[in-house]
Amino acid sequence: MEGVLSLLSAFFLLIGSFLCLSGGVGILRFPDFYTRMHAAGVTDTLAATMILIGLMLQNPEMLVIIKLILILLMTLFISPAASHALGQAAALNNLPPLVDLHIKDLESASASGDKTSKS
Amino acid sequence: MVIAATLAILVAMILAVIRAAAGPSLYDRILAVNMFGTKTVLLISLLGFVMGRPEFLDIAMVYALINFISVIGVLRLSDAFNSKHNGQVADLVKRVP
Amino acid sequence: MVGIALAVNQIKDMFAVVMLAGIYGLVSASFFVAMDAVDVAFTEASVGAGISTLLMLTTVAMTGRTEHEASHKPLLALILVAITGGLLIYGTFDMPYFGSADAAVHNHVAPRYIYDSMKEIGVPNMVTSVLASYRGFDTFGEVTVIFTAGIGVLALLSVAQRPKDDAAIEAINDSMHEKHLILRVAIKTMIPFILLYAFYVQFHGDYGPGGGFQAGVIFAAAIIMYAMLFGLSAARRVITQPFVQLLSALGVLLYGSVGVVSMINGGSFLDYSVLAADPIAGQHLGILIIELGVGLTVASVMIIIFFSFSARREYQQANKGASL
Amino acid sequence: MTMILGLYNYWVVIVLMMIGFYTIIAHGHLIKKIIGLNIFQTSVFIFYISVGKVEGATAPIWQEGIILYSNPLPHVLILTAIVVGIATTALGLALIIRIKEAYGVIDEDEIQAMDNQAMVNQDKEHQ
Repeated sequence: MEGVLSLLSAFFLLIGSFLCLSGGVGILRFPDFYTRMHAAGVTDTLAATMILIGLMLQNPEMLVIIKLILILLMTLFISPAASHALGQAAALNNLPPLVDLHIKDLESASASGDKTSKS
Repeated sequence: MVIAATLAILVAMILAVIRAAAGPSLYDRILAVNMFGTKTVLLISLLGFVMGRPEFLDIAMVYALINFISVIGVLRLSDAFNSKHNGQVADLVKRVP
Repeated sequence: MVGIALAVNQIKDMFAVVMLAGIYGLVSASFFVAMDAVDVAFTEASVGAGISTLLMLTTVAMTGRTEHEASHKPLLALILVAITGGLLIYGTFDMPYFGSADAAVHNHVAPRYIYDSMKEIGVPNMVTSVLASYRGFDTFGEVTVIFTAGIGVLALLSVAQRPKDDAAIEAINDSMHEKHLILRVAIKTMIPFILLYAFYVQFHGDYGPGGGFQAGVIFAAAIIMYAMLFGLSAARRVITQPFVQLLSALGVLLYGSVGVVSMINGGSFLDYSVLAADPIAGQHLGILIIELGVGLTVASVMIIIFFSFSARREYQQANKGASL
Repeated sequence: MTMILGLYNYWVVIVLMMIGFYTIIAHGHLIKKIIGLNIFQTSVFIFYISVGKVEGATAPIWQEGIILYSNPLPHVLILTAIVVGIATTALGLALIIRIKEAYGVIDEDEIQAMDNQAMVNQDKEHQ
């Protein structure tokens, strides 16, 4: 039982760390704000969940587990709300997503009959 | 394993700081700060386990709260900084129900 | 950490600087956790990362975003800094090594605090017992300083309220209801829990990290969050300005009167052992009451500061609108 | 080598302190000065806390079976100092807002120049 628990915990922690790292890389490498927000928002919530579950499996004390669950609930509540607010504020203040430019490029390209847009 | 997770979070934090310092737009910075805050919550709960006294999770909880509050506050205030972008995005958002 | 500080020094965009300062607060709080200072980390988390960032950002929003290029070359300053730093580093060669248990700091009064406080005060959290009982005088001074700062901010920034402005501001707020709908619902559900948590921190400070200072800031943060999303006038309807001012004074008064009561009971100022028949019960009672006083003062002063900052901002915006 | 390992915390503190100091004296922007002051303040906090740390000890909250605790005294001092620090910072920021309202700028040099100009004008009026 002990062994299974610690193995499970290690597994969750590993997934959590991987997600953290990929989120970090994403926030650094992605081309524009909205994609970065995607990287950060998605990995943040899931990584937090994974790591907190991993920690829960490590400790048998009831109080600690309750506190971890509280933190988890809070993260699940807060993180999407913050991401939503952030994205909405950026959109309402006219921060152009990169995709728009692409579409415009494509439109102008197809309007001028360029063949590269079809390939 | 806990220590490995701590290291991973530290690396992610450093990456977020770089984005916060470099980030071209205001929202990039806010995003980076938000992410940094979440990572700090995780880091503190992990540190509690590393040090062997995991009763101190209250701090992580306060962090989660305060981080949220500051992000919301920053967003409310950031309306004050006029953005330079001219745009169709607002119309686009309005059209989406 | 040094890197962040350097970046803060170099970047000209004030907004970025403030964001980095917020991150800096977070980093230093993590450092405090690693250094076993859980109470300090608690305070830094609630104060340094949240409230101070918000206040600075409000100020930046009011005063403009960019910094001008310095007209004179800061070479002299650099030389001065280098000399001072060199001298200080030279000074550290005599310092005790990091983490050594026989340093001078650990040999004077600390052993008594660590080993006897359980017997004398009966409170597991040594930081609380030192803060509230052994060094109660100091803390009284600090609370008074905070109270004075609150009065100072009030004197500098208070705005005479005009009902006409209120109506206009409320109209703006109503128009924003749609925009902030999701956040408003989320926050409405969270605020009761935050307030409950603040009370937990307040009264659990004897046993775990926490106490009046931290609880006050958390309580204030909940109110500030409400004020930010529902508008200042709505928040003022919940907690009126005179009420907060009364509370902040009441906190200091409560603290001081505990001292006076212990003097009447035959002890010295702020000696709680005489408050009850049993010295340890007396200490418990005294610490509980003065922590309550501290919490009241800190919470209400933070609310006062935030209210005056954002009221000033609304006032400025209203004036700008009138002049346009 | 042991010296470097044993003293590095002081050196970090000093570097931070000097950065804060430099920010205060070399920049004219008043908010920047306040942030510099904050950095300076934090360096002092770190100094105190790192002095209070004992190797192998744990947080100073009494628990059955633990005998080695870090020093609680610096924690108390810094805890109150942080809250007082935010109160004074708020006061400074309030002053900056009033300065902005009165002068229209918050750069030290420009404020100085405006003050000098006002003095000169006053002198002229007297003569």
